[in-house]
Amino acid sequence: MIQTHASVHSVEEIASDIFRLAFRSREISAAALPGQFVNIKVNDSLFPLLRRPFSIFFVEGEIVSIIFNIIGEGTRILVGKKPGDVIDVIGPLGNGFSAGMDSDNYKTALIVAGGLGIAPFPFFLSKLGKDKNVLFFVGARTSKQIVRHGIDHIHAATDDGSEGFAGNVVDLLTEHLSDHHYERPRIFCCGPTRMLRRLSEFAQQKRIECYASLECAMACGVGLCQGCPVETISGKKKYALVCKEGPVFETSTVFV
Amino acid sequence: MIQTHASVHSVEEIASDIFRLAFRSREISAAALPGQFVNIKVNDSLFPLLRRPFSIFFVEGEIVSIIFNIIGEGTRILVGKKPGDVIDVIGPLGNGFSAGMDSDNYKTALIVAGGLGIAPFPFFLSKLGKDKNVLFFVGARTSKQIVRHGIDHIHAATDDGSEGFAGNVVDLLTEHLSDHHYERPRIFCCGPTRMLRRLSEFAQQKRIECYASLECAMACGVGLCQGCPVETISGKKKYALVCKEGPVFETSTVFV
Amino acid sequence: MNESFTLAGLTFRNRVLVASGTFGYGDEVLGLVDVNALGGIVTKSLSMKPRDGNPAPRITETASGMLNSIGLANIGVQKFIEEKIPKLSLISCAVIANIAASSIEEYCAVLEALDSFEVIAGFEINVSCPNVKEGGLSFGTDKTKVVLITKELRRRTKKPLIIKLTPNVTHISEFARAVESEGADAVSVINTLIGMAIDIRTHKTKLSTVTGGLSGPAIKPVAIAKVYEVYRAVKIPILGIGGITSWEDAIEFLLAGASAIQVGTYNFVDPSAGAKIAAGIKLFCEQQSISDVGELVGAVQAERKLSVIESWL
Amino acid sequence: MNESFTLAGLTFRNRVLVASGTFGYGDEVLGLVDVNALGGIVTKSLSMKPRDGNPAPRITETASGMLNSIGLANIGVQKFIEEKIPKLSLISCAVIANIAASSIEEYCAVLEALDSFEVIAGFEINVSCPNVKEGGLSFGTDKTKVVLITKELRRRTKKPLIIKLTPNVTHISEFARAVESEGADAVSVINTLIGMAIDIRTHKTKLSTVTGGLSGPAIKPVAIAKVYEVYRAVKIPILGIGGITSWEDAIEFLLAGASAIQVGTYNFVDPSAGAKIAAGIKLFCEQQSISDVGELVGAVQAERKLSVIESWL
Ligand SMILES: Cc1cc2nc3c(=O)[nH]c(=O)nc-3n(C[C@H](O)[C@H](O)[C@H](O)COP(=O)(O)OP(=O)(O)OC[C@H]3O[C@@H](n4cnc5c(N)ncnc54)[C@H](O)[C@@H]3O)c2cc1C
Ligand SMILES: Cc1cc2nc3c(=O)[nH]c(=O)nc-3n(C[C@H](O)[C@H](O)[C@H](O)COP(=O)(O)OP(=O)(O)OC[C@H]3O[C@@H](n4cnc5c(N)ncnc54)[C@H](O)[C@@H]3O)c2cc1C
Ligand SMILES: Cc1cc2nc3c(=O)[nH]c(=O)nc-3n(C[C@H](O)[C@H](O)[C@H](O)COP(=O)(O)O)c2cc1C
Ligand SMILES: Cc1cc2nc3c(=O)[nH]c(=O)nc-3n(C[C@H](O)[C@H](O)[C@H](O)COP(=O)(O)O)c2cc1C
Ligand code: FES
Ligand code: FES
Repeated sequence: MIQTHASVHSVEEIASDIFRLAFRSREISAAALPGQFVNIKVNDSLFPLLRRPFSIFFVEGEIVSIIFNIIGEGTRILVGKKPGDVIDVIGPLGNGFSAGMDSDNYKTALIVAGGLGIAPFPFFLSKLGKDKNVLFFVGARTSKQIVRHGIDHIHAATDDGSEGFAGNVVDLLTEHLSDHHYERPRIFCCGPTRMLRRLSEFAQQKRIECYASLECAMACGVGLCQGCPVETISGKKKYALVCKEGPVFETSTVFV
Repeated sequence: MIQTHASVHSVEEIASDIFRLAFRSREISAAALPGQFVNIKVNDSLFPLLRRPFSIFFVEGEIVSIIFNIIGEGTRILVGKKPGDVIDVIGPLGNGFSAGMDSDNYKTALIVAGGLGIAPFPFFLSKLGKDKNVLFFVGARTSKQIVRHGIDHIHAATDDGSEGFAGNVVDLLTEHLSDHHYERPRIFCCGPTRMLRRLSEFAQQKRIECYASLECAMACGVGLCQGCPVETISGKKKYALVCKEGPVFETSTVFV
Repeated sequence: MNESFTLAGLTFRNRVLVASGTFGYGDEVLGLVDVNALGGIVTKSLSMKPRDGNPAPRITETASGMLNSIGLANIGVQKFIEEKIPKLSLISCAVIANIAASSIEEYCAVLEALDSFEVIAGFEINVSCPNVKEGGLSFGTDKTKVVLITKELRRRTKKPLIIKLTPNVTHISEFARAVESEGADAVSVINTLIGMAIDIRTHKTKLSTVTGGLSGPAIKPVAIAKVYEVYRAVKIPILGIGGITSWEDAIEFLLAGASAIQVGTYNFVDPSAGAKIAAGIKLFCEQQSISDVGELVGAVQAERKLSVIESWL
Repeated sequence: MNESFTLAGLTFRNRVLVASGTFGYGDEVLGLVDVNALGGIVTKSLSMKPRDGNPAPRITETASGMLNSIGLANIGVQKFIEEKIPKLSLISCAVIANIAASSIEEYCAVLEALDSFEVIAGFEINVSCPNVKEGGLSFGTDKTKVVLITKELRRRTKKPLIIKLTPNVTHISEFARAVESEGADAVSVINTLIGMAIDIRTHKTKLSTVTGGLSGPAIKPVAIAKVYEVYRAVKIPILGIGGITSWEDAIEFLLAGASAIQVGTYNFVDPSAGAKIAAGIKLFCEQQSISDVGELVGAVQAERKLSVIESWL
């Protein structure tokens, strides 16, 4: 975890209303693991006050990138950054997917991403062992909002049916797995909480291990504020901190 | 007085650390009088919260311009504006110099500007009756900070002696007037309060009428908040409002 | 879609007013703003005699807020009657006269001077004023004084009587309950928070009066909490005030329990803010198929299932 | 240039501390931040037993501020002793243990459990906690309770005892005076303001606990006013807290009367803020030829020449 003034490399629209911001940081790029995030101060003013967390989308040499859509003030300011602008970044943060992905106990990675939940997976893919099979299920509102960066083949589900399966990505996965069999599968997912909950249920039924990257409001991102609890199912503690113990959790530990 | 979303025409450094921002507004350009000001919301965020007041520097066709140096958050944001950006402007505001300048009771306009106090005078000059003589006394820290826009000949005073008189502009004026005689003079001035006070004293001694444009913190700029009082010497009221009854005052009414 | 709101017989066209001291006497920006798009105007606080107000500096900006110490500068009730009432008679939104005074007698005298004018639809009482007789402590933090003011004024007018409460007390709900039982028709919540700022170069306070009133978006969370506290304590309507800049903010106040809202500081940034907010509320309700804005009042889902021990910090 | 500050025999290297609940137990960011550049660390509030804290959401952002309702989540005093004290023994700045409890007995028990550890240089008492025995009202708004807590704790420790006051009262200076006369060595001013926010789409409160604590730059003017009010009322030192983000803010607090300051929320934005602020104060004093930072304490020029009537609004 380091704090650095990073120079913006580029900002581009990589899918409809979805932007990619790349910045240069030797230290963060060297340390980053898939599923970790960075916490960005979008300007040096007191409004917006807090940093904004974003999954690490890709790392290429010293260039780290994130993707986002415009939600409020913070992302509105980010999208206006120009190459050479300086942003204050803390990262890499959180546990990342490593615990689940660097394991011999599975053969097939079933990646399920809803909307911006695609964010951690291009980097994930680039680091996944060559011995794994990968299936990529991507849900989006419409074909134009599917992020395809660094991904060869996707199984798409779109709300408007403009590409692939018309409907949500969990249904697509369910349907797909009822027709196909994969050797020792494991699910890796990121997206809206409702989607993650459904995947968790599905995975528990099918006895597939499932790892999800969660989102929640964060003040610090580094474990100082205790502001980011997720209720844990078992274990001694009632809550885990999403920023430190997560954002990736084995879903059976956080969803009933 | 109108409120408008004006399109930025240009931002340029016109003297060392002094910037000129020009925007397009048919209504404001049409209504503006020398010595009036505009009140600008520099962004559409809640920080900085209030508008920022700036004297009208020049009006050319539909283009209104202001000049400023970087003081804090507001001016820092303004200097980053690009052509085509939109700013929310209320103006023209205040009384302006008209009461003093459009008069047959004087022949020679002695303009005295300290630092950014130059701001209202290029526009003032462009509107001054052709029958008047003009002498322009400008004080600045250094030669590089003298704004010369639209002004043919100046009597400069610089703190570092890099141009003209080495010292302050009030001393320059005093010295100059001790050597020269001008027909029915009147002083118009703008600058730091200390300078205006000294000019006011000098003018009262010499029995020259003197009009000064004042500055003070303003919340609204239009008379709603009562936040901008200046103590008046005589008169029934203890205070006048700088934004509405000023910013231009005959100095003997506000300075002892 | 019904936007209107009726308070003790007085109907406001919509639930958006402009707050006292932030819109002059209603006539300053007539050329710039369509005041008839507002539910009502609350005047600058009026006292019996004209008041000069405090020396400069009277205002300073803070993070997403501002401090003021205007000192209740106003033209006095006589001049208000002569110069402003004729102009206010020409506008069609409700005009509420706000009264400030330094003694209970003065509160009564100002109210009586104004009560007969038809254009004055009601009164809002600013109790955040120093009580000169008793050493200058604010009336507003002394419940017995607030009760007394309410009682005396209630006897003197049949028009809607709104008491504007200060947030600078431990339990604002106690003040709300007290004025409710004295017959106040509504409470305005909140006036400014006490604040202060210092210039570190000169060591001088940034306001001539040392402390002043903090307002603007910075205080919105405090105001929402106070409105909610009062809403749970009284039955009379609440006029919610504090940091409102948008229709979203206004709806947040309605949900917390305000029956109507007042826009204060943001008028300085956008004198048309009130009109825009009223239009925004209307559009939102239409889109959400809400037939009466009043349905939103107090509609917050505050799940207080939590044990008390968990409820603070 | 002397940066240090001595409080009841305890010397802080400089006048910048980090505030309770905003810097964990001091060991979370050891790799990122040089804590030894700080005057001191105040720990997260500790209770006797571990506390889970409140359900999500616990935080939400506001204009230049944030609301929190962490619910005093902490590992409990035993685990603190076992796991944190050994780590804290390795750092050289002063460590102040902050204590929160739901009964007076619990306050005493936590203090007694910690008093013998050398690394614990002093105690800060968070009285903004619900008093479980008496229906959950905050101890901090009840002067008799605050007095009782101070008295009982004072008897039990010779180390510096700092009472952290809540701003959610009418006259904070009365609380400061009361704890001063019970022997408190200092007061911390201020804890968070009560605030609230509502999601207008879901109608739910943005914090699970309905209300929470407002902190950050938004509250700085309120904090400065409270520090100044307390400074005029007591002789014991004040630790100034509330919205500090820069050395300029810190100096504003010193001028208002704080002997030292604590950085809270801004640690979340920049965990090195405290160290940067300490360096900024040092540089400023050197440039201004100030030989001791203490010269700034209370040095505001508050010209209270104004008549009382002019001093409010
Ligand atoms: C670990 C983690 C990883 C994330 N990765 C991505 C990503 O790769 N791409 C992406 O687009 N978004 C991601 N998000 C969400 C992203 O942080 C928010 O979209 C962003 O903070 C919105 O800021 P804003 O100022 O534009 O919105 P505003 O709504 O103005 O923000 C107001 C406040 O709410 C918080 N907030 C708003 N939305 C969210 C959210 N969905 N989750 C958490 N806090 C929120 C903000 O941080 C801020 O404090 C991630 C969140 C977390 C916690
Ligand atoms: C009628 C009038 C005309 C002006 N004309 C010009 C001009 O032509 N060129 C120019 O450079 N400046 C002018 N000023 C001053 C200008 O408004 C301030 O420099 C500017 O507001 C600074 O904003 P900031 O956010 O950069 O600074 P900050 O210091 O961050 O501002 C903080 C607050 O202080 C106020 N403030 C700061 N400095 C001044 C000041 N000198 N006068 C009044 N308020 C201030 C700001 O408006 C704001 O509310 C004028 C002021 C007035 C009242
Ligand atoms: C410059 C200024 C002047 C004010 N004058 C008065 C006043 O005369 N009477 C009064 O009751 N409230 C007065 N107020 C308080 C406002 O009406 C309002 O209660 C407060 O500012 C909070 O709302 P806001 O955050 O929207 O501004 C004043 C506020 C400001 C900023
Ligand atoms: C997330 C968070 C947690 C806090 N936890 C505590 C706490 O456990 N004990 C305490 O005394 N104060 C706690 N506080 C209050 C701070 O110590 C400080 O008094 C307050 O936030 C004001 O300072 P600031 O504006 O710099 O944050 C907490 C504040 C925040 C924001
Ligand atoms: S965001 Fe602060 S502890 Fe997780
Ligand atoms: S700035 Fe508001 S009245 Fe002059």
